[in-house]
Amino acid sequence: MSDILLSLRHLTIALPEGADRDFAVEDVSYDVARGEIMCVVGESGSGKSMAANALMGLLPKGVRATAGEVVFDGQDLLSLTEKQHRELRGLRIGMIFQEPMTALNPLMRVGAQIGEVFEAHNRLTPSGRQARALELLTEVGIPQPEKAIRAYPFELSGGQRQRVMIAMALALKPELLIADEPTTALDVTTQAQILDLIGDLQRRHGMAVMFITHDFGVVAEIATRVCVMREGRIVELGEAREVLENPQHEYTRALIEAIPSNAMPAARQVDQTAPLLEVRHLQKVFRSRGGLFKPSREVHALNDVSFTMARGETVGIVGESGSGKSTLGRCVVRLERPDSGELLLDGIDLTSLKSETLRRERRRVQMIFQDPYASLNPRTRVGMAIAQGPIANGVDRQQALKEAGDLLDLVGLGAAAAERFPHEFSGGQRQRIGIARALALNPELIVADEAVSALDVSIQAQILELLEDLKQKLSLSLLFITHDLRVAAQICDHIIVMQHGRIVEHGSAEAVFLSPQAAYTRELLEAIPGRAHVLATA
Amino acid sequence: MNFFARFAQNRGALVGLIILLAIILMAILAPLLFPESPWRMVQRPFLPPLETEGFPLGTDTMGRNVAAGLMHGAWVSLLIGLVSTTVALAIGVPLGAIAGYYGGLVDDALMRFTEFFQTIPNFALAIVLVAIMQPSITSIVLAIAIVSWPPVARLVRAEFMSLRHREYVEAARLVGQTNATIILRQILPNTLSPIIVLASLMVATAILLESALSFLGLGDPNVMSWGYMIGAARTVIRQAWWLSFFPGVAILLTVLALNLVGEGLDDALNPKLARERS
Amino acid sequence: MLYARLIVSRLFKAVIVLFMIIIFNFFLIQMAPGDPAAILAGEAGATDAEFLRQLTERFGLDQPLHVQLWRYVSGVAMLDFGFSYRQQVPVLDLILARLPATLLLTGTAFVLSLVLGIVAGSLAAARVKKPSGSLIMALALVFYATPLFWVALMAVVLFSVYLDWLPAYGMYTVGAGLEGFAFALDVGKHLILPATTLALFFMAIYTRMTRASMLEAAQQDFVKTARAKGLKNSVIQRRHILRNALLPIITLAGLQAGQMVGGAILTETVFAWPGIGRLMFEALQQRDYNLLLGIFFFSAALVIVFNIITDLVYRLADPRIKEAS
Amino acid sequence: MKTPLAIAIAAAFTASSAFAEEPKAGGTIDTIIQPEPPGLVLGMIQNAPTRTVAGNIYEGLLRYTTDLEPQPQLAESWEVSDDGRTWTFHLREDVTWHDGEPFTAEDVVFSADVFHRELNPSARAVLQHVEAIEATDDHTVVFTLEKPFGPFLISFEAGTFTMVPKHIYEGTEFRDNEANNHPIGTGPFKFDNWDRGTVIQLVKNEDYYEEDLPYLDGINWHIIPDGASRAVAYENGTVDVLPYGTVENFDIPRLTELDNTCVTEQGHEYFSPFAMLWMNNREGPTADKRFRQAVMYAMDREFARDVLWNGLGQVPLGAFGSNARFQNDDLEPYDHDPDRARELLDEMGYDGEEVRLLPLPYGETWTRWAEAVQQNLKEVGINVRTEATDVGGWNQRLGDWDYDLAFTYLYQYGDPALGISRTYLSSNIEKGSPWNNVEGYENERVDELFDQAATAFPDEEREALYHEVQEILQEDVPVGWLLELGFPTIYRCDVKNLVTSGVGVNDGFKDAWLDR
Repeated sequence: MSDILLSLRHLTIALPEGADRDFAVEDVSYDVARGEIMCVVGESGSGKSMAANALMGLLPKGVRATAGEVVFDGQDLLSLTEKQHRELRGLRIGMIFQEPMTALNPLMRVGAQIGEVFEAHNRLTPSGRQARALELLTEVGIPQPEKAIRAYPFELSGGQRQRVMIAMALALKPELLIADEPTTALDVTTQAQILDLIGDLQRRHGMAVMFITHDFGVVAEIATRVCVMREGRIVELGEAREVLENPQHEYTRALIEAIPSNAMPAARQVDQTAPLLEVRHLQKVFRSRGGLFKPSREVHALNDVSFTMARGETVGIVGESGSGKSTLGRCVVRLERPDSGELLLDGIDLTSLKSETLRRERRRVQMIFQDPYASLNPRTRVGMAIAQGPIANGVDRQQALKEAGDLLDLVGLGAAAAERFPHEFSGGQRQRIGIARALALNPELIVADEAVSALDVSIQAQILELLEDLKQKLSLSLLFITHDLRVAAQICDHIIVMQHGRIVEHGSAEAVFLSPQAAYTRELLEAIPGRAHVLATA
Repeated sequence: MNFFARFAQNRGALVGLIILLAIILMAILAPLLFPESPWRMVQRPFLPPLETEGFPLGTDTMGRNVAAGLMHGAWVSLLIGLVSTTVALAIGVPLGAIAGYYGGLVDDALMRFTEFFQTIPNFALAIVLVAIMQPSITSIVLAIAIVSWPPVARLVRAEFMSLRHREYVEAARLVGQTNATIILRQILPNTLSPIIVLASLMVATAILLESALSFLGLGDPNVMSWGYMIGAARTVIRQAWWLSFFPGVAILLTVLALNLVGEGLDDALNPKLARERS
Repeated sequence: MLYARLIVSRLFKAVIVLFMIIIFNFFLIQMAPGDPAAILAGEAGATDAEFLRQLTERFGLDQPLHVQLWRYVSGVAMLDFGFSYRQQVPVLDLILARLPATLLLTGTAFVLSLVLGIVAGSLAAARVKKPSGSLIMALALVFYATPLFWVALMAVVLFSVYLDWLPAYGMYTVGAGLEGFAFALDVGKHLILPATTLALFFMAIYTRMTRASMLEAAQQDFVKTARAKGLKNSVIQRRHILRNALLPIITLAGLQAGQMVGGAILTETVFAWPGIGRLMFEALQQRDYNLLLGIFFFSAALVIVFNIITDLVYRLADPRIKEAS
Repeated sequence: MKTPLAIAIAAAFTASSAFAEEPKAGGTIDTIIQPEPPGLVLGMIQNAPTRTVAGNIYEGLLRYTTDLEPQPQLAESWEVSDDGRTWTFHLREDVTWHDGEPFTAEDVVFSADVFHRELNPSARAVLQHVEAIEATDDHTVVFTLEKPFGPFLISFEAGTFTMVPKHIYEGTEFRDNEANNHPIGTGPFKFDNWDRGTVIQLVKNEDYYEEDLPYLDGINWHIIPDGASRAVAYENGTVDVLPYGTVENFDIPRLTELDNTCVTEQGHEYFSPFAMLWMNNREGPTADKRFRQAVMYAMDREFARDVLWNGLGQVPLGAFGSNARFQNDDLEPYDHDPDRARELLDEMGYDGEEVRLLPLPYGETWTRWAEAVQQNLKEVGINVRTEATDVGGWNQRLGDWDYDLAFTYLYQYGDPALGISRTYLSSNIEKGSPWNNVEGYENERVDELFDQAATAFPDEEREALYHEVQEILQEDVPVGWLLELGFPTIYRCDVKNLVTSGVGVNDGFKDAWLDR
C-alpha cells in the first residue's frame, strides 16, 4: 500500500440550502493505490459518487467541498484552478458514467468524440487522432471498429456505447479511472462483458480504478478493496474479500444478505389441474407506422408464446431487454392487444373483449409497475389513488376510501397515509402503495412488471418480503416479470426464460436455476456478477 | 418550499407581479378616479403632460384626457387578453387532449387541422377575420383566439402524448376508469403548469395583437384600448409624442410583466429548472 | 434518395393543404361584407345599376358560388390565379412582382434575427447570473414586449427625420436611375430600417429560446463527459451545448419564418415596402378576392416551403432523424 | 390654431398671383398618389387617384378656372343655340394622340356616344339629356339636347368626359384592351412606367400642341401607404407636392410651417367635397324630422372644423355649399345648441333607442370625427353605438340601407343638378349604391322643384326654383350637413403655377414649372 495515488482526507462536501441533509459527504477518508480497484459501494443517496465528482471538479452547481483535501499524486485537487483541473481531466484521470445512452453527444460521430480527448490536451494531428481512435475502439472490443468510428451514438447498442466511453476515458492512458456505476443500465450479459473489459484493461495498463456501484455482486467480481458508504459517511473500509466474507458492520451485512441467494424457497403445492391463465400461441409484432412513401418496420415482440399458470402460483418471466417479457405482461393485462393467439383467464378469452366489456373485466387482472415515481399521479392523494379503482367499478366512494385505508395498513404504511400525496413517500413506500392499489380490486391475477428493479437492494428485499407475505395471506396468483434471475428464483414457483420474443426455457424455479437446459439460460446465469462468490459461500 | 416562495425567488417575476397588480389596480380604479367617459372632450387638444392640473398625461388630438384613457384602457386591454386566451384555451386544450390521448387517426386528423391553421400566417388571418366580422370587441377576441389556439393544442397534445403512457395513467386504465375520467382527472391536472405558463404569455401576445389590429384601424370604436390610443396617435406622433408614448409604455410594461410572471410561474411549477435559471 | 422521397411525400401533403386553404379562404372571403364591384363603383364617387351590373358580370360574381369556386380551383390547378379585379392585371404578375421585395425583407430580417438571437442567447447562457447576461435578457424582453409598429414609427422619427441617416420608406430611390452595385447599395440602405425593426421582435424570441435551450442542454450527461475529457469551456459551449441547443431552435425558426410574412404586413405598411403583406391588406380592403386568394395561396405555400426546408435542415443537424419517421 | 395656416394661405395667394417671372423649363416633380389607383384609363375608371394621375395624360374638351369658368382645351371655341338645345364645339386642328395619330371629331363622337355611354356612370348622367352627337367635319362636333340642361357646359372636365382614342378602342372589348396598361391620351404628359406599389412615372409629351408646355420633364407619383411616412417623404425632400388627402390633417399645420412651403386651398372648386351625415329617413328615431333636427343642433361643427380639419373648410348653412351655384343665404342656420336638441328629443319622446353610427373608413380624421359626433350626441342623451366598417362593409351597409347615421362626403360638381339634387330626388332611391338618395327622403315638391330647375333656362329661373327647394330641405333635414371640406395642396414654394384650374393638380402640372 505504499504506492498511494489518491488520498481523500476528511473530505466534507456541503449540499445547497434546502436539500434534505446538510452534507453529501462528511469526513470521508480513504486511499486508492496504483494498480488497485477500489469499489465505493452504497445505495442511492449515500454520497458515493460525490467524492469522485469533487476530485474531477465536476460537482453540481451549489455543491462544494467545505473541508478536507483530495490529494492526487501529491497535489491537493481542491485547491487547483479550473485551468489546472482541466488539464488533469482526461489526461491523468479518466471517467465513465452510468448512462451510456446520454453520456455521448448525439450529434457527433464516435471518432470525433474520441478525437476530442487528444484535441483537448493538444496531442497528435487530426489524422493521428483518428488513427488512435480506431486503435482504441479495437482495444475495447467494438465489432467493426472501422464502421463504428464513423457511427453516431444512436447507431450503437448500450454496451457498445459504454465501450466507446471506456475508449475515450483510456485515450491518454490515465493513471486513475473513475467508473461511476458503469454497468447499472446494462443487461446482465453485457454487464459481465464490460466488467471483464474493465478488469482486463486495468491489469494491462496498471492503472488505479475507482469503481462506484450499489451492487455487492459487482464488488465480489472485481474489487481489490471496498469502501461501504451510507448517508455520506463510511461505514466500512477494507480488503474486498475480507469485507465480503466477514462484514463487520451491520449495514454491510444487511446489504450482502439482501442479495438474493441461491437458497430456493420450498416448492409449494399448487393445484395444477385448474389453470387460472392459459396463454396460447400469442403473437405480437410492433410496426412503425409507414407513411405513403415510407417503409414500415417490424419487431417481433412475441413469437408463438404459450404457457399456463395455476391459481395461487407465482410464475416468473425472465429475460433481457428486448426479450418481449414486458410485452407479454402488458398483453396479459391488455394494455397491449396481441395480434393473434388466446389469453384465457378462467376460460374467458381476454383478447376478444371490446372496449366497454374490457373496462368492466379489467379488475380481474391488475398490475404493479416498475417505476415507483411514475406509477402514482402526483396530484392525487394516496387514499384516492387506491380507491379510484373500486369507485370506477361502482363501489361507494366512502366505502372505497375506507377500504383503501385498510389496504394501506395491510402493506405496512398505516391508514393515515391515505391523506398524503405521493411525493411525501420514498420509493419503497410508493411501491407499497402501488401494491395496495393493485390489490384494491381483488384481482385474480397480478402482473408485477420489474416491480423491484428500480429499488435499492435493501428496499428490494423488503418489498419481496411483503409480496411473499401477501402471497401467503391472500393466496395471490402472481406473474412476476424481471430481468434478474436471482430475484425470480427467490419468489417464483415456475420460471419462464424469454429471448427475442420466444420462450427458451420453462420449468420449476429450482430446475431452471440449478440445472438450466437452454444455453441462453446458462449464459444468463453465468453473467450474474458475484456468482462465483455466492456459490462459494452458499 | 411552497409555491409562492419559489415564485418569489425569481426577482424578475416578483417585479412583474407587482407591475401586473398595479395595472389591474388601474383597471379597477379607472371608473372611480375618472368617472366620466374617457371619450369626453374636456380640454384644449394637444395639452402636453404635466402642464395642466388634472391632466397629468396631457390631452389628445381632440382634447380628451389621456390619463383617463390609459386607465380605462387597462381594463379593455386586460379583458381582451384574458378573454381571448380563455377562448383559445377552450379550443386548444380539448383538441390537443383528444389528439394526444387517442393518437392514431384521430391525432392525424386533428393535427392536420391544426397545421392547416398554422399554415395561414397568423396576423394575416387575424386581419381577415376581423375585417370579415367587422371590428368589434367580440370579433377581435374571436380572431385573436382563432389564431392563437394551435400552439396550445400542440403543447397539450405533446404533454398528453408523454403522459398517456405514464404508469399511473395505465394503472387508471387497468382499474377500469373511463377515458373521459382519465383525461380529466389523471392527465389534465398534470399538464396544467405548462398550460398556465403558456397562457400567461398568450395574454401578453393577445394584447400585442389587439394593439396591432387597432393600429391598422381594426379596433372596436366604442372602447378605449391602448392599441386604439396608439393607432389614433400615430398620425400625430411628431407633434404629440406623449399620445403614443404612454399607451406604448403601458403595453410594454404589461407584456413585460406578464412575461416575467410567466417565467416565475415556470420556475415555481418546475422547481428543477428554476435552480439553474435564477 | 431519402431526401427525394421525403420531399415528394411532403409536396404531396402540401398540395392537399393548399387545396384546403383555397377552399377555406374562398368561403371565408365570401363572408366579408361588400363586393369588389361595389367598392370600385364607390371609389368612382358615382355609380348606377348598369355600372354595377357590368362589373359583377365581368368579375364573374353573378355566377352561383359553386361555379365561381370551380372556376377558381380549376384555374389554380393550371397555375392561373385570375385577374385582380381592381388592378386589371393577372394576379400572378402582381404577386410575382411583389414577392421578391417581401422575400428580401423577411429573409434579411430572418437571417439577422436568427444570427443575432443565437449569438445573444448563447452569450446570455454563458453569462447566466452575471450582470451582462441579465442585461441581454432584459433587452430581449423589452424588444419582445414592444409593439412592432411602435418601434417602426420611433425608428423612422429618429433615424430618418431627426438624424437623416436612412431613407424612411420605399425600397429604392425613385428616379435616381441607379444600376448594378449602386442600386444594390441603395436597396440595402432602404432595407436597414424595416429589416431591423422586423428582426428585433424575432431576435428577442430567438435570444430567449437559445438561452433556455442552452441551459437545458448544459444539464445533459454528455456535457459532463465533455468536461471529463478536459475540454475547454468555450469548446464545450460551442460544440456540445450550442449544437444540441440549436435543434429546438431550428423547429421554432421554421415556424417563425413562415409567420414573418404575416408580421411583415405592419412593417411593409409603415415603411412603404412594396411587398405582398401590404398588397394583401389592400386586396382585403378592396375585396379583391382573386388577389387576396392568390396571396393567401402564396403565403401558405411559403410557409410550407419553409417547413420542408426546416425538416431538411433538421435532418442535416440531427443524424437520429434519418432513421426514424 | 388657425392663424399660421391662414397666413400661409395668404402667402400662397400672393405668390401665385404675382407670377410675372419667366417660367423655366426642365426638372422632374415628385409627388404622391394615395391610394394607388386601380388603373389609369379615365372614363373607364373615375376614382380620385385615377383622375389625379390620368388628368395629366388625358384631356377633355374644356377646362375650368378656379371660378369654374369654362376655358378652351381640346375645343378652341363653342356656341349654343338660342333655345339652349344645340351646342357646337370647334376642335383644335393641331392635336395628336401620344401614339402620333391625329385627334379628330370622330374621337369625340366615339368617346361620348360609345365609350362613355357604355362605361361611365357620371358621364351617363349628363348624356341622358343628349339626343344626338354628330361630327359635322373633322374638327366640329354638335351635341343636340332633348331639353336645355343647365349644367351642360360644366360637364366637359377631363375626369368626367375624357377624350379617348377611337383608333385604339373601337371594336374591342374596352376593359380588356391591351392599351389600358399603357394609356394613350392627348395631354401634356405621357405614361412611362408603373412600378406597382412604388411609383407611377409620367414623362413630358414633346409633341404637345400648346407652345412651350409643359415645362416639366416628368412627374413621379410615389405610392406610400402610410400617412406618417408620406409626411416624412415631404419633410426629407423626397417629394415636392402633397396633393389633398395625402397627409393626415393633423400633420398639415406642422408641414406648412416648414421652410419653402406653400399651401393652397384652391383647385377643388369643381368637386367642392361636402361632408354629410346620412340619416335613415325610413325607420327608427332618425325617421322623425325632430330627431334629425336635434342631431343638427347637437353637433359642434365648428369644433370639428377647427380641431379636426385645422380650421380648413366651411360650416355649411344648408344643403347647398358655398361654392354651389344658387345658394340661398336667407336660411336659418343650425347652430351648436345642445339645449334645443334636448328639447326636440323630449318633444318627440325619444326613448333612448340605440342609434348605430357608421364612420367613413377613409382615414384617421374621419374616425376622430365620428368619435366627436358620437360624444356630441351622447351629451344630448342620444344612445349612439359606433360600428366600424372597412370600405367594403361601409359600401354594403349603405347600399342595403342598414344604418341609422353614417358619414359620407359627396362632390358637388359645380352645379346643383349634377352634385346636389341626386341626394334628395326620390327617383334616385335605389338599393345597392352608397351615392344616391341613401337616406330615403321622399318629397314630391322637392322632386318637382329639382326637375324643373335642372332644365329651366336661363339661370334666373333656376335660381328661384333652387331657393325654394333649399327652404324645404332646411326644415326637413333629410341628411346632416357637416362641412364643406377644404382640401389643401401643400407644395414647395419654388413649384410655380401649380394650381391653375378648378380641379387643381388633376390637370395642374401642365402649367407648373420649377424655379430651381
